[in-house]
Amino acid sequence: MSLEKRLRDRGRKLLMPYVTGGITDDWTGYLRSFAAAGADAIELGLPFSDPTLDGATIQEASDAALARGATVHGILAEIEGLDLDVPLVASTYYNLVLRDGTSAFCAALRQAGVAGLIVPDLPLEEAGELADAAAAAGVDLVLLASPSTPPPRLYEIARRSRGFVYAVSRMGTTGERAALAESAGALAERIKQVGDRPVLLGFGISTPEQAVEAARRADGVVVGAAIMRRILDGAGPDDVGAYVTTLRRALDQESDERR
Amino acid sequence: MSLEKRLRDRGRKLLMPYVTGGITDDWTGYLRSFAAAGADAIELGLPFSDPTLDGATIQEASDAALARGATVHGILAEIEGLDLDVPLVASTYYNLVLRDGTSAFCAALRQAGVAGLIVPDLPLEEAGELADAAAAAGVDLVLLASPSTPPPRLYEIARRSRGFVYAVSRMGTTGERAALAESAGALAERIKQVGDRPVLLGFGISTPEQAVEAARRADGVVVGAAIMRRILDGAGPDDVGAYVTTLRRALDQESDERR
Amino acid sequence: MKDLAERGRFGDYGGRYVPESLVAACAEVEDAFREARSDPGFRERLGTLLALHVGRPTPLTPAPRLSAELGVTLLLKREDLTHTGSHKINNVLGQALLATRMGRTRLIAETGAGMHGVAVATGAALLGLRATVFMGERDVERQALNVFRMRMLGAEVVPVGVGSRTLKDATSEAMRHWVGATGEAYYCVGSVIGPTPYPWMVREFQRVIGDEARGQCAEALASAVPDYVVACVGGGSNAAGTFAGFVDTAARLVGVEAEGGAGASRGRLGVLHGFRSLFLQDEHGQISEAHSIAAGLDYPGVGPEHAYLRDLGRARYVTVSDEEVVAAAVRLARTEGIVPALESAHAIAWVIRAAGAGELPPGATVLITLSGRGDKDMSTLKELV
Amino acid sequence: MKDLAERGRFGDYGGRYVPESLVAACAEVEDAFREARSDPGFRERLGTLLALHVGRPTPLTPAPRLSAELGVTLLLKREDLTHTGSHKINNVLGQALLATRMGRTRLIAETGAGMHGVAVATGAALLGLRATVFMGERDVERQALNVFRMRMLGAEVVPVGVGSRTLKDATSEAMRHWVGATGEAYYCVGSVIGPTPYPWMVREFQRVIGDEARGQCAEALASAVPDYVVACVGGGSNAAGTFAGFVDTAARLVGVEAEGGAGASRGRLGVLHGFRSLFLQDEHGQISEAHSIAAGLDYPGVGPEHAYLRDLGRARYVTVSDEEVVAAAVRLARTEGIVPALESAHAIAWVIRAAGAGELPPGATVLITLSGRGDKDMSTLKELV
Ligand SMILES: Cc1ncc(COP(=O)(O)O)c(C=O)c1O
Ligand SMILES: Cc1ncc(COP(=O)(O)O)c(C=O)c1O
Repeated sequence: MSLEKRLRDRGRKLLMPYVTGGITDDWTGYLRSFAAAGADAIELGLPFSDPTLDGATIQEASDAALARGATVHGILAEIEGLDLDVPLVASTYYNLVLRDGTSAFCAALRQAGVAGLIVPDLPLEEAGELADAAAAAGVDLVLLASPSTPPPRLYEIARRSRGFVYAVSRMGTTGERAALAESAGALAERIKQVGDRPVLLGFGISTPEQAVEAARRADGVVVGAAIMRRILDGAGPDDVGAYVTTLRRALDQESDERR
Repeated sequence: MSLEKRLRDRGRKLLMPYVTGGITDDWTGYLRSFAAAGADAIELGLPFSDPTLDGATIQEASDAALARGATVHGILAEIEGLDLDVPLVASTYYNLVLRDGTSAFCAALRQAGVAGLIVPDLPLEEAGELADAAAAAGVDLVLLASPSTPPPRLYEIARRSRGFVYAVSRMGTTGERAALAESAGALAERIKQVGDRPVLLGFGISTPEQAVEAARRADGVVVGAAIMRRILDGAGPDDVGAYVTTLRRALDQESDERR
Repeated sequence: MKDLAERGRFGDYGGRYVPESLVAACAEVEDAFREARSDPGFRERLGTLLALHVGRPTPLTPAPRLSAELGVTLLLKREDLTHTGSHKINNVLGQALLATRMGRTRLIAETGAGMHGVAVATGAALLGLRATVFMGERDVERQALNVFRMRMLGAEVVPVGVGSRTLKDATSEAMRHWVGATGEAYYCVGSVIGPTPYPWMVREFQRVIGDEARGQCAEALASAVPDYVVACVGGGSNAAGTFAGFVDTAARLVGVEAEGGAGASRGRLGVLHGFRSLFLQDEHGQISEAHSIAAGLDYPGVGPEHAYLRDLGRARYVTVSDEEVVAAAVRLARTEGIVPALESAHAIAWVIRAAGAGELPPGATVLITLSGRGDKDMSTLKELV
Repeated sequence: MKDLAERGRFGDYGGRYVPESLVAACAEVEDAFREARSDPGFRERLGTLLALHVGRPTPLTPAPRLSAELGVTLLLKREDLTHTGSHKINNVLGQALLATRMGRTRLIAETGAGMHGVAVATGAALLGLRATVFMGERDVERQALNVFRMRMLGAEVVPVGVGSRTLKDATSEAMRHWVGATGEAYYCVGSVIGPTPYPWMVREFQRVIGDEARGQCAEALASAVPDYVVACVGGGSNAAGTFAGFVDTAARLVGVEAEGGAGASRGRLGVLHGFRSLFLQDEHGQISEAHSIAAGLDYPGVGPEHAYLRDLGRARYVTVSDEEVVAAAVRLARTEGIVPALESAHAIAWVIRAAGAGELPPGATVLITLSGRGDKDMSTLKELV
C-alpha cells in the first residue's frame, strides 16, 4: 500500500514524529513508543556529517549518532526486523544517497521496510534521477515546499511529490521556536490549492498548541527538534512517548471539537 | 700656552687618558689621579644621549653619567676650581655645542679652563663655524683623521687641526680590542708626512703593549674605553691611576730603550 | 571549449542542491548576475573599483633568481599585491556590487583563513553595506588578527562552534543563516563552490586574473603563452580565474592542492554546500575534515569546474605536503623578496618539485598565480622555520 | 624653488655631520647617486622594478563616503598597496640598485616599525644581497611579526638594547656598524634623514609618489591640483616624496606629526645622525625619546628639508594625538574599507579635525598620502578599539 494511501487511511490529523537513527543504543525503542503513542508515520533521520538545513539540536543529534558509529546501513539493518504498523520515512542529505548510488540506496531502504524518503538538499530540478530510482524501488520520494516557493513551482512540487508534501513552515532551519510562523498556514493552503497530496507542516513545531494551530490548515505536522532535544537531555522511549501522546491528544481533541 | 706647545714640551710619548664627566660623585678624583700617574693631557667626555661614534662601554658610561644628572655646565663648574697641571681636552657631540651656540659653548670651556675640544661628529666641511668660535675663545679644536681619509683631505685636516691630530686607529667605534689595527701605524705616519702637528692614536688601545706599539709611529695614545670599563666595574681613582701608571711606564721604558 | 557554466553544470558536476527555501534566492542571484554582466554600466563600475580600490592590473613579475636555480622561466601573477592581500577581493567587489544592484543591505559570508572575510568586510564598508561573516572557532583562534581586521572594518564575525569548527562548518552555518535572511541579505560565496550560479559567477569575477595574465604573457614571452599555468586550489577560485584566461590555449593547466585537502585529487563524487563535485569522505559517505597548514585550503571539496576539467584531462591536479609548502615559501622569500601566502606557496612548491624531477623540461615557461601575501601566515611560519 | 638638496643643504639644515671614518663612504654614495640618476640604464632598471615588483603606479583612490561625511573631496594616494605594504620600498629599491652598482654585497639598515626593515630585506633578497637590520629591542617586541618577516626574507635582525631601545638607537647602532663595514656594506637609510646625500637621495627616490599623484590629480580633479596635500611625517620621506610633486603648485602642503614625535612642530635646532635639523631635546641638549602609537613616527627629529619648508612657510606642520589617530583609522576602515597604517592615519586624523573645525573650506580638494597599510598595527589596535 502506498505511503499516501496509508496516511489517508488514518482519517485524522497526521502526526509524524522524528528521530535520528542510532542516537542511542536502544534507539529503536523510540520508534515503538512513537507508534504506540499514535504516530501516523515516523521520520527516521539518517545522520550526516554536514546537515546544512538543520538547526543546532538536530546537528547535535547527528554528531552524537555518528560519534556512536551510526551508519546508514547499520541503521537500516536495525529496523529491518522491526514490525511497526506505522510507515517509516527516511530523511537524509543527498551525499549519503550518492554514496551508494540512487538505485542501490532506494533498494536498501525498501529492503529495510522504509516507505518514503525526504532529501532536504534535493530541490525539484535535481530530483529527477532519485525520483526515478525511488519509484522503481517502490519508495515514495517526498518533496519539500517552502514559503518562498512561487506558485507555478509549487504546483510542480505538489505534482511530483509522492506520499505527501513536506511544507517547511518558515524561512529557517529545523529547531524549536516560540511561535508558529505566520507563513506556515498560508503555505499549507497554497499547496492544497494546487494539488491534493496530503500536506505535513514541519520546522519549529514543538508544543501541542503549535501542532493544533498548524494542523488547522495542513493535514498534519512533523515534530523533530522538540523530540531530539528531549532525547539529548536523556529522555527514554517512555518519556518521549508520553510527549508524543500529548501531541496526539491535542490534535485529536481539536478535530473532535471541530466536527 | 697653546695646547700643542704644552704637549710638545713634555718631550716624551704622550698619554691622554679619558674619563666621562660626571660618571661618579667624586669623578674629578679621576682627573687628579690621571695627572699624578703621568698623563700628558686628559680627554674629558661631556656625555651625550646619543653617542653615535662610541662603542658599548662609553655608551654605558654616558648613560650612567646622564642618569646621575650630569650636564655640560655642571661638569664644567666642577672642574673650574681644579688646579691640574695637565691640559684638559673636552670631547662631545655637536648637538651639545649647538645647544649653547658655538661661541657661548667655547667661552664656557675656556672659562672652566679647558684647553681643547674634540667633536667626533663634526668633520672638516662642517667645522668652520666652530673652529672660528674656538679660536676666538682660545680653545683648540682638534680634528680627527681616519684610515679612510684620503691624502689631500688628510693634509687639510692636519693643517686645520689645533693642538694635535686625533688619529682614529681603526674603522670602528671606541672600545677595547684584542689587537691594535694594522691601519693605526700607517695612518699615523701618513699624517706626520703631511703636517707637523703631534699625532695621538686612539680607539681600541687598552694594554701597555698596544700603547707601546701605537706610540712607535705616533706621538702618543688616547686610552678611553679601557679606563671606563674599569670605572664602570667599580674601580676608584687610585685603581685607575695605577692602571694609567702602567701605561705611562711602558711608554717611557720603550722610549728609553729606543734612545 | 563551450562555456557550460552558464547552464549551471560542468558535465556531471555543479547544480543547485539547496533546500527549497534557497532555490528562489539562488535564482534571483542568477538572474541579477546575467543581467549585470551584460550591462556596460555594471562592468564599468566594477572596472573602476578594481582599478582604483584594488590596484588592478596586478603586475606579472619575473622571478629571475628562482628561475635560474630551477632552470625554467617563472612568471608570477601578483594577486598578493591587491588591496586586502589576496585575489578574494576581485570576486567580492563583483558580488557586493551585485548585492547593491539587487537592493540587498547586508552581505553574508563564510571564511576560513579570513582573507575572504576581510575582503567581504572591505567591500561592505566601501559600498555602505553591513556584513556578517561566519568563521569556524578553530580558525577564529588561528587567524585572530584577521578576525580583528574584519571587526575593525565594521563586520560582525560569528564564530561557529559545530563540527570541525573550520571552513566547512562556517559554510554550512552561512547557508543556514541565509535561509532566514534572503530578503535583506546577499550570500557572498568566497570560491567557485556553492549552488549555481556561484561557481560560474565567481569564476567570471576572477577571470580578470587570467585575462590580465594572458595579455601580460603575450608581452613578456616570445611564445606569447606559457607552457604551464599553475595555481593553488582550495575551493578553486584563483585557479579557475587563472585557467579561464588560458583554457583555449595549449598551456598545460595544473592545480595544486594540499595533501590533506585534495578534493580534486582524492575526492569522491558527492554533494555538499549546494553543489555536486568531488569531496573527501569516508567509506560511509560522511564528509572528512580537511587538514592543511594553509587555512584557505582546508576545505574537503573542490569547485565543480575543476572536477570537470580533471575528468576531461584539460587540467591536472596534484598535491604537495605541508613541508614542501613551508620550504617553498622560504625559498621564494629568499630568492625573490616575496613572502607568499601558504596557500599560494603550494603552487610554488609543486613547480620546485617538478623542475627538480625533470617533469618540467628545462627552459619551460611557467606562469604561477600568487594568490595572496604571507603576512597572515607569519605566526604559523614562526613556529616552523 | 631651486633645488637646494643637490648641494647637500636646505637652508641652515642638512649637512654631513658624520665621523671622519664615514666621510669617504658618504661621498662615495653621493658620487654614485649623481652618476646613477643621470644614467638612463639605471632609471630604466629602477622603473622596471617599481612597475613589476612594487606594483607601481599605485592608484589614486577617491573616498566618496568619508568625503561626504566631511564635506570635502578626498583623494588617497595608495602607497599601502605597494609590495611589502608601505612607501619604504620605493626608496629601498633605488638604494639597493645603487648598492649593487657600487659593488656592495650587503645592506645595513635601521628600522622602527619594521616596514623599512622588511623593505630592505625584500630588496636584498631580490638583488641577491645580504641584509643586516638594526631594530630597538622595544620595537623587536612590539613588532614581532615584522621581525619574523625580515628573517623569513633572509635578513639578519640585530636587536639594539641601548638607550630608549627604539628607532633612534637603532639608527645610531646602524651608523656605528657601518663605520666598520664601509668596504662591503651599503647603509640604506629609511627616511629623508642622515648625512648628505641621503635626505636628497631618499626624497628623489620617493618623489615617484608625488609625481604620480600630480598626474593622477590632473585627471581626477577639475582644478588639476588639489587645494591641500597632506602626509604624515616621521623622518618625513613619504611627505617629502609627495610634496616634491606639488611644491611648485599652489597646493597647501601639510605635514602631520605625532604629538609625541613632533620634530618639525616642536623640535629645536640640533645635530643627530649626521644631519642638522630640528630635534626634540631637553634643556641640556640631550635628545628626547619620542612616543607615538605609530612606531614609524617614533623619531625625535625630522628631515632637514621639512625644517626648511617650515621656516620658509611653504609647508605647515601640525600634530595629532594618539586618540585622534585610532579614531581616524577606524573611521577610514568603516567608510572606505581601508585599514591604514597608524602612521598614515595621522594624515587622516588631521583632515578629519580640520574639516570639522572649518579649517578646510567646504568642498576643498585634499590629497592624502596613505603611506602604508594597517596590518602591522592590528595587535596594537586590538588593545584599543
Ligand atoms: C591567499 C589564498 N589563496 C588561495 C585560497 C584558496 O581559495 P581558492 O582555491 O578559491 O582560490 C585562499 C582562501 O582563503 C587564500 O586566502
Ligand atoms: C607606513 C609608514 N608611514 C610613515 C612612516 C614614517 O616615515 P616617513 O616620515 O619617512 O615617511 C613609516 C616609518 O616606518 C611607515 O612605516
